[in-house]
Amino acid sequence: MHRLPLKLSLVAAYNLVLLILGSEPALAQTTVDSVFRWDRLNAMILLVVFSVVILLYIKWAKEGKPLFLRKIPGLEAVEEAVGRATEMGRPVLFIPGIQELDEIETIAGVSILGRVAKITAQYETPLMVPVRYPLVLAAGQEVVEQAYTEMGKHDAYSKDMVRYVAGEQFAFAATVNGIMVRERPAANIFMGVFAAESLLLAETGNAAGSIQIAGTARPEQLPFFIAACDYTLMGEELYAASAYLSHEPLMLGGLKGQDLIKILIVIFIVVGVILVTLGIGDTFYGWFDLGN
Amino acid sequence: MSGIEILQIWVAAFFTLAIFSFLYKDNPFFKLAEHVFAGLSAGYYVGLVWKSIILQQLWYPMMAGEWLLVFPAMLGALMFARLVPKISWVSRVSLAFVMGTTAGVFLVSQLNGMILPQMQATMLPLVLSEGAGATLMALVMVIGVISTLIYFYFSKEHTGALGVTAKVGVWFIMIAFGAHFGYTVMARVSLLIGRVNFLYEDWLGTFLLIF
Amino acid sequence: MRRVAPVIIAFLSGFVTVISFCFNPDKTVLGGIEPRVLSWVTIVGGFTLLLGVVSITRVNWQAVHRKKEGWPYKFLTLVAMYVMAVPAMLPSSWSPLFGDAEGSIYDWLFMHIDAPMMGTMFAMLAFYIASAAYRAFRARNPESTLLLAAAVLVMLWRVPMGEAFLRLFGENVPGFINTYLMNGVNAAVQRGIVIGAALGAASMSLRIMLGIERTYMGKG
Amino acid sequence: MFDRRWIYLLVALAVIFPLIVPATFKVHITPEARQLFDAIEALPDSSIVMLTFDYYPSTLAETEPISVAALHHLFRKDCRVLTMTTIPLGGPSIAERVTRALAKEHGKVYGVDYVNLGFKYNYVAVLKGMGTSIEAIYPMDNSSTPLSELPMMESIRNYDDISFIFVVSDNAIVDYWISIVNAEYATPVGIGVTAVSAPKYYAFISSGQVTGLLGGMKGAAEYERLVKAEGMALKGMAMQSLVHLLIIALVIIGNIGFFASRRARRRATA
Repeated sequence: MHRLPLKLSLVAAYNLVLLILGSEPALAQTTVDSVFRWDRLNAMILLVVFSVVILLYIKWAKEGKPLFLRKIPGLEAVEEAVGRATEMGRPVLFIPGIQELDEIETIAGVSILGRVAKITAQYETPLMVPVRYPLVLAAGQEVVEQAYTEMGKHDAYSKDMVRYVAGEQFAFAATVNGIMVRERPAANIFMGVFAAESLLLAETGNAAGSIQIAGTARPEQLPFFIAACDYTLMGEELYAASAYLSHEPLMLGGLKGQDLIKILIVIFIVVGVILVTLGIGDTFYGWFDLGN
Repeated sequence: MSGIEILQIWVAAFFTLAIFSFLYKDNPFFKLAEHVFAGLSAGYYVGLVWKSIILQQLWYPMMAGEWLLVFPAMLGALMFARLVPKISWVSRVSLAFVMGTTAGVFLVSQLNGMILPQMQATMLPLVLSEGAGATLMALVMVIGVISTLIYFYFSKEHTGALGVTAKVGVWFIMIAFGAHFGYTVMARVSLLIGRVNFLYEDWLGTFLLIF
Repeated sequence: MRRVAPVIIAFLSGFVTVISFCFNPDKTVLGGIEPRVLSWVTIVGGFTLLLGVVSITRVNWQAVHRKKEGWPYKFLTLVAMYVMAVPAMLPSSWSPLFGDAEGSIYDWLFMHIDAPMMGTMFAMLAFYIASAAYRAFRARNPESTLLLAAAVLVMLWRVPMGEAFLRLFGENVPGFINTYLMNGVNAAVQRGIVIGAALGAASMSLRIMLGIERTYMGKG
Repeated sequence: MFDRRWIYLLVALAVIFPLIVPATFKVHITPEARQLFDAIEALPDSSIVMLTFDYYPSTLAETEPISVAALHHLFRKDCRVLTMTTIPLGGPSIAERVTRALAKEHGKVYGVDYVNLGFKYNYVAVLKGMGTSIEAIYPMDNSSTPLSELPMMESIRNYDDISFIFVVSDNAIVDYWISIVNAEYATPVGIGVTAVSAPKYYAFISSGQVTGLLGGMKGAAEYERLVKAEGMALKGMAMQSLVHLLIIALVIIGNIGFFASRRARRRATA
């Protein structure tokens, strides 16, 4: 695997040469009849640069290079909430979102679940994790079991902690609302993909008097979590939190790679703005045209 | 209005009210509705997959001679290996096919369809002949995009110039989320109007017919 | 085998779509492969939905069988599922009640029970929003004040009565909100978030394609 | 703090009151709605337009008025309409019901003036696949008639034959109409979305990836006014107004209470 970045950078260099050599005609002409889609070269270069950067960072993370991540405010809130639940002798409810495991946010949610399970194992606080998809069920059970085993509390682990609940979005929300009012968890933690049920869950939890912490990358649901929860991880903070907690090289490397690309994007935008403002940006601007 | 239509409206009204009753407090009617809801929505998927996938995309074309479809049919059937612990790994092959293809489509569509055009659209000239309004808009757009991107930059502590930019980012983000909240209120109220309309016009309408 | 085969398949199937993006479909073999692969995915993907049904049956049946608390409700879930599913799978030539056309059991249950309940769940949010707004929207600090002010302005701007009120302060006020708040600040932030999210999704896709992200397969 | 159920009661009253005492309001047209209307208005008559029903029955109140107003416009302009949906739950039956009702009103014939493709699983594959061949993805229409038997489909192979895509949606599928269909096949996409997702798509208007935007019931009301066909959305504006004003009042009262108690607390500590 570690040879891949090298090969990819060679391809990138080759493409760059192509771009410089044939820059004008390559990008300008709509070559409907050529075999290679020259008009899409810009996207292909982005694809290559992106892949190289991400893979390099993952490689470095795996090798154990120290990669700095700033502290994510709000992570302490998770520990505090579990502590409160222990004092009150009431359970902790964790929901890793409402989507399948093919969503990056769900994976982030499940890895945060691992961390939460370690704390509940330590204090022997009851943990409830309703999930909506079979794969999340399997992954969730595995993560929780591992956490309890690591903390030497395997006896306290039960397979029913992570349980499968109905299929449809609102049917799921109705069931979770039922759990909230009937079992009265002291802390509700929502980490993953949420849609319209975000406020249904958060308001019911608030009415039941639970401490609530949420994290999602869906911008349309964030205002509701911000309004109804005690702490909210916004957008990519969710990924950062799971990378920070798990120190999983994949998560960490991916995040660092994205960070670098983000800075490159900012630089390109600034250069573009300057060139366009000076009235000499047409060529540069044209590099971002989509070929179709 | 026929008897069956009245019955339909009453059934829908019963379940509507049973769900609304949760606003007052949890009760057996809500529980009943909740569990029926769960069952029906799962049953819906079965019917759907049966018609639009098993019959239309697999069975009919295969009967018409498209024998290549044996492969996806087999891959699909392999999914059920998941239920048998010993051979559950086999289902990964099918899963990998679905995930791999979707990943390929995503990789290209996100970089090509999202990032390039959104970057380009942000490269706005800051001095515009159309006047101060257009210049202000361009400035808001450029600063907003950059400071939002910087807020979600995790590789450095948010201090110094980076901290100031991130702070501006938070302000922008809060205004946008506020706007989003205001917009969403509209969505939810609309749906409430839909249900209330149903209860008021259709359901109460049947009372006039019955009594 | 257990690990390698899925990884190779994930790579190849993803690679087909990436490569098809780079070449002209009419000029290469790849053009013919991509649509076929995509239509196969819809078929294979459909089977995962059926898998969910098996899981629901298992979980609920266990609860009923062991007479766990609230088991009659679980039984109801099972009944509802099969009453909906089974007639839908029988050919409509046997009876108009079968299949999924208008007048079938399936369509009836969906239109008159399932759909109204979904709509009602959404409608409940109107109540929750009102109480969340009253309780949580406080001008505690500069950030929450900005959130609150923007929310109130947009709520006014989106309805005729509120818009009329805003016009009292100047004929341009609604247009100002549309331009600077929605198309300005809001669009800029959405754009920043869209770019960030696209990077995240692309990086995840890359990892899945190259087989370094295997969480979705489960361990072992 | 008093019981939140009083607030629920107030909300219910604010919705019910205008039902009993109806009132209509003048709706102003936003530039985004105007842009969508103009784009369709500018199409040559009898163009082929794809209209999507990408929404669940649960959001009907917001989205269906958009579909209805759009169909009024398209049928009136004699456009040929191709509908499809990426929504399993209810999408196909809503599309059938709405198109058939409107077609009857405008005297349009199924298979000649409009076709309902229905639903297929996995939207990414569907959206992308239709770029090469619609028939490969949808061998049959929603009523299981082979596409080859429908006269309208003779001239439609893929997106190249479609002049405009009018997406009506209540979920993030719009992203893929933009990032796959508009980006890779250059077919213009206009959108009517729920008010929840509308703010996000303002970012795609200035980038030119989206041609016009209708946001929720207000957007629907604007389009109803543009095509001069008053429907549910315009009627709903009164209730919408009252509830919004109620919520704003609640926010203000909540803040007055908050500042009063904070001042009282400061005085107590001073």
